[in-house]
Amino acid sequence: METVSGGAGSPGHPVGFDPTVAIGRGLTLPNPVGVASGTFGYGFDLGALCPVDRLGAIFTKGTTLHPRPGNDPPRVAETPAGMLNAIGLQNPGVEVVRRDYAPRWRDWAVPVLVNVAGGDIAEYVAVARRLDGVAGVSGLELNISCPNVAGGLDFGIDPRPAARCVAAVRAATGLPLVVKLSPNAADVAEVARAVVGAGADAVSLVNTVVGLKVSLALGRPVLPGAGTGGLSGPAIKPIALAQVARVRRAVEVPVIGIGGIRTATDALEFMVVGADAVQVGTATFTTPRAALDVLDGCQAHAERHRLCAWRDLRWSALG
Amino acid sequence: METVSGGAGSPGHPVGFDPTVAIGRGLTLPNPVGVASGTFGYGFDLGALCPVDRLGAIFTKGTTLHPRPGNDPPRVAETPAGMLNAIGLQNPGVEVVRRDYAPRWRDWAVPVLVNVAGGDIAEYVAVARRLDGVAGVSGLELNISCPNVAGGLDFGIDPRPAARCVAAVRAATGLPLVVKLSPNAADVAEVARAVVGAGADAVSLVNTVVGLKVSLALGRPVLPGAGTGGLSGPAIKPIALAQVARVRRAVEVPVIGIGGIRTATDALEFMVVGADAVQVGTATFTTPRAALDVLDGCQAHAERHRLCAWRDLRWSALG
Amino acid sequence: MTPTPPAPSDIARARCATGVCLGVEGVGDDRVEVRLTCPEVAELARPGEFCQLQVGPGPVPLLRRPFSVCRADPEGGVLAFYLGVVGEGTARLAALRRGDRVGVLGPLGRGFTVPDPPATLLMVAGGLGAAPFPLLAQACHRRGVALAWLNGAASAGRLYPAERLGAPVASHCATEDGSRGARGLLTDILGPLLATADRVAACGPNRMLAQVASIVAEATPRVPLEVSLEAPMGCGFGTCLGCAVPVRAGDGARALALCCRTGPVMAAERVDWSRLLALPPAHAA
Amino acid sequence: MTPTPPAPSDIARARCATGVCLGVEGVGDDRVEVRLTCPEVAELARPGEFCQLQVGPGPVPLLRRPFSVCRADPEGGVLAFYLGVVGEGTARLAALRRGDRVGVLGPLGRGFTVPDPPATLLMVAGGLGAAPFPLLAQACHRRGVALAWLNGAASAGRLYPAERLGAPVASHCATEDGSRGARGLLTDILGPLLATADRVAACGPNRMLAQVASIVAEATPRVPLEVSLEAPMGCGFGTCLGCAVPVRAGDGARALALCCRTGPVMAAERVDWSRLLALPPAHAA
Ligand SMILES: Cc1cc2nc3c(=O)[nH]c(=O)nc-3n(C[C@H](O)[C@H](O)[C@H](O)COP(=O)(O)OP(=O)(O)OC[C@H]3O[C@@H](n4cnc5c(N)ncnc54)[C@H](O)[C@@H]3O)c2cc1C
Ligand SMILES: Cc1cc2nc3c(=O)[nH]c(=O)nc-3n(C[C@H](O)[C@H](O)[C@H](O)COP(=O)(O)OP(=O)(O)OC[C@H]3O[C@@H](n4cnc5c(N)ncnc54)[C@H](O)[C@@H]3O)c2cc1C
Ligand SMILES: Cc1cc2nc3c(=O)[nH]c(=O)nc-3n(C[C@H](O)[C@H](O)[C@H](O)COP(=O)(O)O)c2cc1C
Ligand SMILES: Cc1cc2nc3c(=O)[nH]c(=O)nc-3n(C[C@H](O)[C@H](O)[C@H](O)COP(=O)(O)O)c2cc1C
Ligand code: FES
Ligand code: FES
Repeated sequence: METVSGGAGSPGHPVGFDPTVAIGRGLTLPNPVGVASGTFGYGFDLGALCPVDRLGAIFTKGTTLHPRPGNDPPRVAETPAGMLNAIGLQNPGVEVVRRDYAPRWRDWAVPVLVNVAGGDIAEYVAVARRLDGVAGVSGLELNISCPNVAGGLDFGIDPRPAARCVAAVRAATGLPLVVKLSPNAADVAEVARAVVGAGADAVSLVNTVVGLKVSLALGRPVLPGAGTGGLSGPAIKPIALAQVARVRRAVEVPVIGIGGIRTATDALEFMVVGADAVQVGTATFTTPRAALDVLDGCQAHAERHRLCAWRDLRWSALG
Repeated sequence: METVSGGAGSPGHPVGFDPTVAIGRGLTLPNPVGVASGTFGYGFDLGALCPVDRLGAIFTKGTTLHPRPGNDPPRVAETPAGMLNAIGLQNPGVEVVRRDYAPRWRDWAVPVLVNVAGGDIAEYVAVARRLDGVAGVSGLELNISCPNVAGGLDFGIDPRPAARCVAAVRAATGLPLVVKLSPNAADVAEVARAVVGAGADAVSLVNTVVGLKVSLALGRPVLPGAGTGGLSGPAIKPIALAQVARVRRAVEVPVIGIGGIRTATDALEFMVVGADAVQVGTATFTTPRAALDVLDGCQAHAERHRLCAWRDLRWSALG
Repeated sequence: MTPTPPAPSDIARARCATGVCLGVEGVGDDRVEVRLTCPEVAELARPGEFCQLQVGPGPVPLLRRPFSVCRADPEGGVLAFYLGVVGEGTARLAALRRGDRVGVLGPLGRGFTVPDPPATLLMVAGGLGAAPFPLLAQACHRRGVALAWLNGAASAGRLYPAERLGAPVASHCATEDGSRGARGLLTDILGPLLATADRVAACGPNRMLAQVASIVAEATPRVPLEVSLEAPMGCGFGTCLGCAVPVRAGDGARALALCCRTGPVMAAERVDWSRLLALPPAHAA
Repeated sequence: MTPTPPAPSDIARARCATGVCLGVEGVGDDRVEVRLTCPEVAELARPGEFCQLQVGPGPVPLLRRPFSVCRADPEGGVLAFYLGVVGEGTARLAALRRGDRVGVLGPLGRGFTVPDPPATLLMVAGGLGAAPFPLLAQACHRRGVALAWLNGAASAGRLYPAERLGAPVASHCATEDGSRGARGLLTDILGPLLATADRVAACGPNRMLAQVASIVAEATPRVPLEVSLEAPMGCGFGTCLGCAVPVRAGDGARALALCCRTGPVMAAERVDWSRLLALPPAHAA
């Protein structure tokens, strides 16, 4: 896309500023600011609190083959500058998504990418196959990194199973395929290389970091079961930035940065270390229109600094 | 040790409360609250700001065979509820430690454990050997997890090299050996099992998490080089608690919990998930006597709840 | 008598607004009412609905905190919240000064049913659970519904003053230390009061609500009971899926419902009390 | 003339104290002086030393912030700090109200040399770098040392008022917009002033200090120059090893020194200016 489009192409921008982000396989985001999986439902929840039309992309709640009720409560807990969640992939299942949700997405300006989760490769493939060619679905985000379901992490922290899973899904769908990486891998760059080799069009990171909160009064963890959940929010921003920088050096495909983004400055910092786009997650919970505020701030920055493309922000050492 | 000793044996405690923590090979800490490597120098820096005599243990700055000047500045940066450091193991080298520091430690009530670092196994072994039998040195903490020197992490994130390193050091010294684990391993429990199998008397965790801070104004990371540093402070407490719980299930040896401890409640939370002792790190920078405040608070808690041993705090599911 | 059913939680009614503190008034011992100018939300809030209040610029504390709307004056554009200091967030709210700005996201959730007259509604409040009742009492009174009030607390100074409800009520109370009313728990004196009520609305700790539910379930004739539940909340508007509470599905099967959308007010028979009580209390999250 | 050498940084002198805010006074445009009662530290602080001020209960902002002691009145037990709002920490300090408590850790670091009389000390201050000079000026004046004052800032409102130094000075200034004194940078008018000085003390941004150092190094006769450096600090007391600044070792070799123990005040020739300027500025950390 060479044309100037969307809000960022408004007066004040140098002629030729391109706010869009090409993901591949024909998918181009109108701008780099999306909303993260699990923090925006399927795009219907927030209503006027955050109108969807100007968003760069919606990444839906993690979707499995069959409906899932999720974990027992409590499911969320606050930590210093962060929160833990152990939702356990509560979702209505892929059939509801393709039958009820996708038709409503067709008229939206914003691309919707369905976040796909599963207990084994067969389930990932089954979900992906059911979404292939469904109008309204602009792409898939393969969640090989959910720490809150049994087996959910295994794909994400080891390059080989990650690649196998991606290759299988790649064979099952022609949709643009973003693979969401786990920050719990010992070497995220290795996993990134493996999934790109297996056919990922882009990678997104980070998913939540495994964490635990204790209630001293109860003498046990706050969350049920083993007590662990996924840590998100500003606390993990430095971890996410480090991993995005590392993955940027490892792969050529678009990188979507996630983790603790609350402000335009946060988002632009991810672009400095190589992100092509970003997702706003937990921040939406406290400021429902956080993603739009981030977008507005990024556009203002682009105007002020007369950028030609978001790429201009990139740290020179990353090439 | 069955006797009541130290400050925690003061009036108000149920008869028989034992504040000590046995580490093994004859080393017993007078109480469970130590100070973490790199945040208390070699015990001489803080003077009256934090008198050392009541501390449970001092873990020294990481010490290498030869003096090291450390990394170029800037070396520290603040993040949400945390900080990054990239000190790069600045230290005077093991000779100064054994010649000048150890003799001064001999008369101290607090056990001093020297944190040992190195670029390869031979260096770890050489440092350990030079400290073996040195009066004043109560034990070693093997830092196989420093993210800020080339090669420093390799040992810590992979069970096999970790075990090789520990076995080699084990053969070189009769001192009590604590092995400090990295939170950047994909499965910290596997590494813990490996190092215990190789002869570790205890494990301590977590070291810092790899993180990065960006300066948007400069268009690059704040820290030099690749821009990464080690994240510490309250932001990582949930990550540390999750890993301590995991390691507690994996090994039988004493576990020393580290990460974001500022208050007695924080320390007691680590004990709930299985820590036998704790280390106070970054908190000392803002409150020099933080470790003593933590100790006082833990003792008050033990009295209020009429504990017989710190073990009474442990979450029942951990056995 | 078919009571007006509660409106379903409608996110289209929620506003992300900014309130301005008018003052923090002490109410008895260790309790306050925080009053805010916030016309957008004041004109919409209904009894039993809640707001997510921002307790600082962040990122610590990170999340908003849920509070039942205690008063809403659409004419004056004023909202009030009743709270005690239990942690950092409530401490910050209690320390607000006149003119300070506070993020107000609301109204959220499903509130209490306002019965059709003639009817008597018994309002049962344990401790801070008094919060939603001034707004409910005033709505009922305007509608011609008679009111009874049963309030329990640790001591007299912790009771919510009945005269602050803003409507005439037949007032009963219990204190644990016996400093006012019956000595003991409010559930000790609830039974006899049920005979005079057509409907019960309750708010308080889960354990108290479970006991109220069991007492009401055993009474004859059985009166409808609505309870306002608590759960730790990530968002308050149905998106994070964090506030699940155990309920009985239509067929009695185990299910979960979102406290912030299906609740916080639910029919008592909908709640799966035994599973709810088996969970760690929300206030330990 | 052998000046009294600066005392080495002695951690035994540092106190971890709590100050109580006496008030925040505006000084010109966008600058304030924060005054605290803190007798333990006020009686110990010497010119050029600094304190680590706690800027909140934590954990955000996490770390204390370093500020030069601007005034210390041992009799009254009062400390003052001069600052502008550059981020969250300074914003919180500037917003303190009378009676608020502030953690004060200090005095820390090595300060400026107070010369032996008869002598004239030229004090060179860029922007917020004026902070340490009131205390230095008063100590010099008490000792009989004559003073000259060169102050540079963006505009007249940002200059530090010479009358606040609390000692008579021969005053010179430069503003970038020419609103007072010479138009331009203070380094434009420094050269001629050196002829009248026996010693120079400078504080300000690293880039300015480097220029001052190079002008002083080229002047004849050469006068001793001390500069107060900045570095991001983790602890302020020599333990975290975070505040390293590049220096020249005795043999001229590359070395590093801790700003908080060897500094913040160092002899200019000790500093490795080219490496210092090659680093990202401290204020971007
Ligand atoms: C729908 C709803 C309405 C509520 N209305 C009121 C009200 O009108 N007045 C009032 O005083 N309180 C009310 N609460 C409870 C109130 O939200 C909590 O007391 C508050 O969030 C605690 O915040 P904190 O920062 O002070 O405490 P924290 O520091 O977060 O924690 C202190 C204690 O409060 C607990 N807590 C945190 N969140 C919740 C929660 N969602 N529910 C219960 N406990 C929690 C913590 O787990 C902890 O034990 C309501 C809760 C819900 C879900
Ligand atoms: C020894 C010493 C003495 C100082 N004396 C004074 C003084 O008297 N008056 C005064 O106004 N300032 C002084 N400073 C600078 C002051 O410490 C910083 O301005 C302050 O820490 C910024 O805190 P903040 O939270 O407002 O900014 P932050 O939000 O932390 O950051 C805002 C900007 O200030 C920068 N900053 C943070 N720490 C430092 C630091 N240590 N040095 C320089 N910049 C920093 C940040 O990197 C950022 O760009 C001194 C610094 C040192 C090292
Ligand atoms: C409540 C909650 C639910 C989430 N659910 C999912 C999910 O279903 N699939 C997924 O890939 N990521 C999920 N995430 C992770 C986020 O998409 C995101 O990667 C993470 O929260 C880090 O970003 P943040 O710090 O901006 O929130 C969830 C996060 C939260 C907080
Ligand atoms: C400035 C700094 C220097 C450190 N140096 C070392 C070191 O030399 N060796 C080591 O094993 N850990 C080192 N650490 C890690 C700490 O010992 C500790 O594991 C970590 O900071 C987490 O604890 P905290 O959050 O309480 O600080 C250092 C930490 C900091 C902040
Ligand atoms: S609080 Fe987020 S769904 Fe209810
Ligand atoms: S600031 Fe910690 S050593 Fe200087």
